[in-house]
Amino acid sequence: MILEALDLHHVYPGGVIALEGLSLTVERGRRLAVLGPNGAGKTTLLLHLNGTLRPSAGEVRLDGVAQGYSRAELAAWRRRVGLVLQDPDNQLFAATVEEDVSFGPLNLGLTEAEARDRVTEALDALGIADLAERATHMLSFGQKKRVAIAGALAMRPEVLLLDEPVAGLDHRGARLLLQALERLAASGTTLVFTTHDVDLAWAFAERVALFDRGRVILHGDAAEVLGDRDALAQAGLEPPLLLELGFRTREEALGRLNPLPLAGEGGEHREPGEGKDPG
Amino acid sequence: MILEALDLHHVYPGGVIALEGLSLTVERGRRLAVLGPNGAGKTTLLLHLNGTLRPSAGEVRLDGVAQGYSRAELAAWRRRVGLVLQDPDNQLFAATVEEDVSFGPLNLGLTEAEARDRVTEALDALGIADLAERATHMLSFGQKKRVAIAGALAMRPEVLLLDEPVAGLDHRGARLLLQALERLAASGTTLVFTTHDVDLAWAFAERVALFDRGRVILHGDAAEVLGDRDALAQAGLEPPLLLELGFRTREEALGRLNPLPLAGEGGEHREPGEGKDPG
Amino acid sequence: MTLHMDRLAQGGPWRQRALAEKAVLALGLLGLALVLPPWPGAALVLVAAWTSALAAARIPWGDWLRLNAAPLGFVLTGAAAVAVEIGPDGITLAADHGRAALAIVLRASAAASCLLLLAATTPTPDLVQGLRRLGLPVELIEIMLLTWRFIFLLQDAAASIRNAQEARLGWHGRGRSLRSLGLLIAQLLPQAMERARRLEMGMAARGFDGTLRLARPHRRVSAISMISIISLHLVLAGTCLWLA
Amino acid sequence: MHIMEGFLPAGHALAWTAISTPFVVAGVRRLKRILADNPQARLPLAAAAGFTFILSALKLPSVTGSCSHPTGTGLGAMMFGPSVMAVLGAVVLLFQGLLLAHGGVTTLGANIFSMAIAGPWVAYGVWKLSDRLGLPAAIGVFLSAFLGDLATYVVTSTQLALAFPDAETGFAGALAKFASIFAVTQAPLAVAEGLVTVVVINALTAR
Repeated sequence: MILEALDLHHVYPGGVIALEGLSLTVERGRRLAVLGPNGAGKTTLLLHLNGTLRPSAGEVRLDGVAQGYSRAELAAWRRRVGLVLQDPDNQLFAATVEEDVSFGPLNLGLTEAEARDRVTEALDALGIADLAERATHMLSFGQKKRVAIAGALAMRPEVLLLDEPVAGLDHRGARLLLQALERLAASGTTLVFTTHDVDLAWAFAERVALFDRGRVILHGDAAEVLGDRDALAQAGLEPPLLLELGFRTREEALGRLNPLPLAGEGGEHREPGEGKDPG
Repeated sequence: MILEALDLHHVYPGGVIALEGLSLTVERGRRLAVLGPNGAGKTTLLLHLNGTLRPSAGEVRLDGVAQGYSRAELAAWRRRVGLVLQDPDNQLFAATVEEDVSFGPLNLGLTEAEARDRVTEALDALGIADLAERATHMLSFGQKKRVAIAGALAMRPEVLLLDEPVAGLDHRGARLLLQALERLAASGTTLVFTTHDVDLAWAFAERVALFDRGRVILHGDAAEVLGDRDALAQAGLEPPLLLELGFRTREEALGRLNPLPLAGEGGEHREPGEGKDPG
Repeated sequence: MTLHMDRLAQGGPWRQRALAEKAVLALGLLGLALVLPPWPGAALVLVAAWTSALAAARIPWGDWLRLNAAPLGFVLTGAAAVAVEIGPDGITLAADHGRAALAIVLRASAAASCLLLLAATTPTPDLVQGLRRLGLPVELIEIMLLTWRFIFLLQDAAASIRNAQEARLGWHGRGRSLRSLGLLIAQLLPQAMERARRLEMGMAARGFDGTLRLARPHRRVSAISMISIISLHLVLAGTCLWLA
Repeated sequence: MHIMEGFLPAGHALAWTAISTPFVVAGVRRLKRILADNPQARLPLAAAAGFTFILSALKLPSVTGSCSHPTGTGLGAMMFGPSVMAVLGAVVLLFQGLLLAHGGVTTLGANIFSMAIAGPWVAYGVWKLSDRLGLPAAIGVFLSAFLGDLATYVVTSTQLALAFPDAETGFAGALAKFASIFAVTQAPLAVAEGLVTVVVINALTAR
């Protein structure tokens, strides 16, 4: 376990309660989906996990150590835990991609030359090396998303927090982004992402924390949490459709497609998921 | 047919081509999805369909009549064709919901009393009568979306154009919105909406116009267009997963769910879609 | 959405040239346009600026003409005022038969084309970084760089709000237009401040402590280019004095 | 109303730059103090400058049918204060010169004086005064924005008249000429700007 939230409470000025005794464990090297409906407080949680917001009660631990909120402690914390906001326009502030991505590394105290290496590395990791000199405001939405992630990645965080990473992306854009995240995960970065999309959680997360009204109501393996109809219903969500149809993984469903003829024609291939159906 | 676009061309200043010989027919009383990847020019198309943008070549016809761009003609046009943009924050500009929704009716020259009736009617249609006196900036995202639609609806348009209506909404929010749109369609309003989500198009549209790089490359019944793998691939999209799995409608898939046991258990119910599988 | 001028600067062949070369060329010409006698000085500068823009920087003709037309409204109105005199007989042509007005038009067109040459070949953030090297306070530079980003964010929002208002007949008629514009501005200002708040969160996550640290590519100044640019200035000044 | 690049003779351009510089320097000092106390203020300040720039790119419908844009000097002075407006206004004017070919660099000093100094201070003064006189808020806001806009136009006309005095009637004649020529477009715009600013302030206070 690398990151832990313990009994977090957060009340926004004006009395809106965002977190109400939230506890959560992030295991090192895993992909964790924080799943919940809009307005459940998912973003607020992410902002606590890197110290942007300070809880009114409770604490956040990194490697078992409760984190403090002094300037130096925050700097050390954020060096290890990166954050990518949902709207990349809230994240990109510099005129060009290169400049923007270099911001984090330079804040770490690296030299310009070192920072430039980090920029190259981060852009490569996201497959957008060709965008380096482009003006930020000329990028497409999908490109902005990836540049925003590169900006966090250039600080070489151990944990990367992503708020609704594929929201607003079309099929191709989402796939490109998830592939890049997959590579990051493979190279050892711990990923925590929020989503309201059960199908995305099912397709991409190893662990799922089900979130409702400021609390985690269920936390466990993706298949386990996403198979719990009642818990999902409590959070106003429905189980992933493919899981309901009897597939245990998205790959299984997709694997069935090629040999499976389109509706109306005959077919004989059977995948394991269907093999259990005695009919 | 109520609305037609004929060979529209649009070039943004600086030479970016958005529409390149686009033709499209909107049938009265139908729900038409304009389906395409991000950046294909879908929003630009909507802005042409109510006269906000003027094509560099081509024309838009309403009830068979080519539309002009004088102030009076535009007013008549927009009275009949309403537009709802994607981001509700750019759409709501008055302090309270009531005030915002009355903006259109008052601009139609209605009296305050008449405008108030229209507001009530529109809020009722979207199931948000209770929000009337709320401050617009305190609403949740899903509420803002519905208020934005109410604002267009209060002008009693014959056609309602919606840009990515459920983008950013969670499951519940999307369902509420689609139910409201369903009611509108049932009462005779023609709906045109853009989306990059094939599953949404499959679930909600009767007709689909497949859009790619400034042109409609395929237009027809939803099932027909969404079943055309090659055309979808050309636009960088994939067919709806459920359709691929052999269901002809979403209802069919959902209908199968209840009797179907979860994976791992036995089951005996068969739905028509599967019945065609001889295995 | 982008600004026309910016698109030219971002996409043009001179984007990769060193800032110092472009600045010395354009601002040098601009200086000459102001200090040399309008005839033939400004005329020579005009030719040099247009040649640089069209032949060397390869700005498309149509774009260049449109850019140069923008300031003309003011220049012609202002010059018209200089060309006439209000006397006892009402408004009459000035005693110099408008020669002073012509000189102003010539000088202003030449000077404007020099500035356009710089603006259409150099993205504004590059110029701002140049100002930093000239010693402007770093706080001011940072505000300018951030302002640049906000311009594009807010421009999109403003355009979108306006489209939404037009769809609900907000801009039909003068009264409604004024009201719509007021509502638009009132919607835009809180949005701008909200953006600022969120951008700050995103920057804090990357270790923002109040100082903007950015790595900028340095483009080397070519000595040959610099010598030719300065020679051009000298030749122009010399020709002008010799002709005059 | 921006004086275009190259319109002012070199001497006048220099003189106006010299006159505006102390105001901008004072504004920068104040800015530095604000940022020293609160480093994060960079973003709202930049947002304010970006907002002011966008105002000047919005079309303002005018009585004469010609479309121009609001100056935002009155609104800016009311929202952000006149001393900060001197700096933000200078930034905006520079960007307008570079990005919109509106104004210029040699005329920057003159334009800063009319639009980032005179306009905001007049607007601010009128606003405070009407408050003290107990005028209704809407009237105060209208007068402030209207007179702020009008002040920039009067100052610009004065700057032009000083640069191009009439051969016979001198400065006074030239001022009459410039003021009347530009009044055709500027006076209705000032009225429009006043009205729009009232709508803005009303809508903002209603939130």
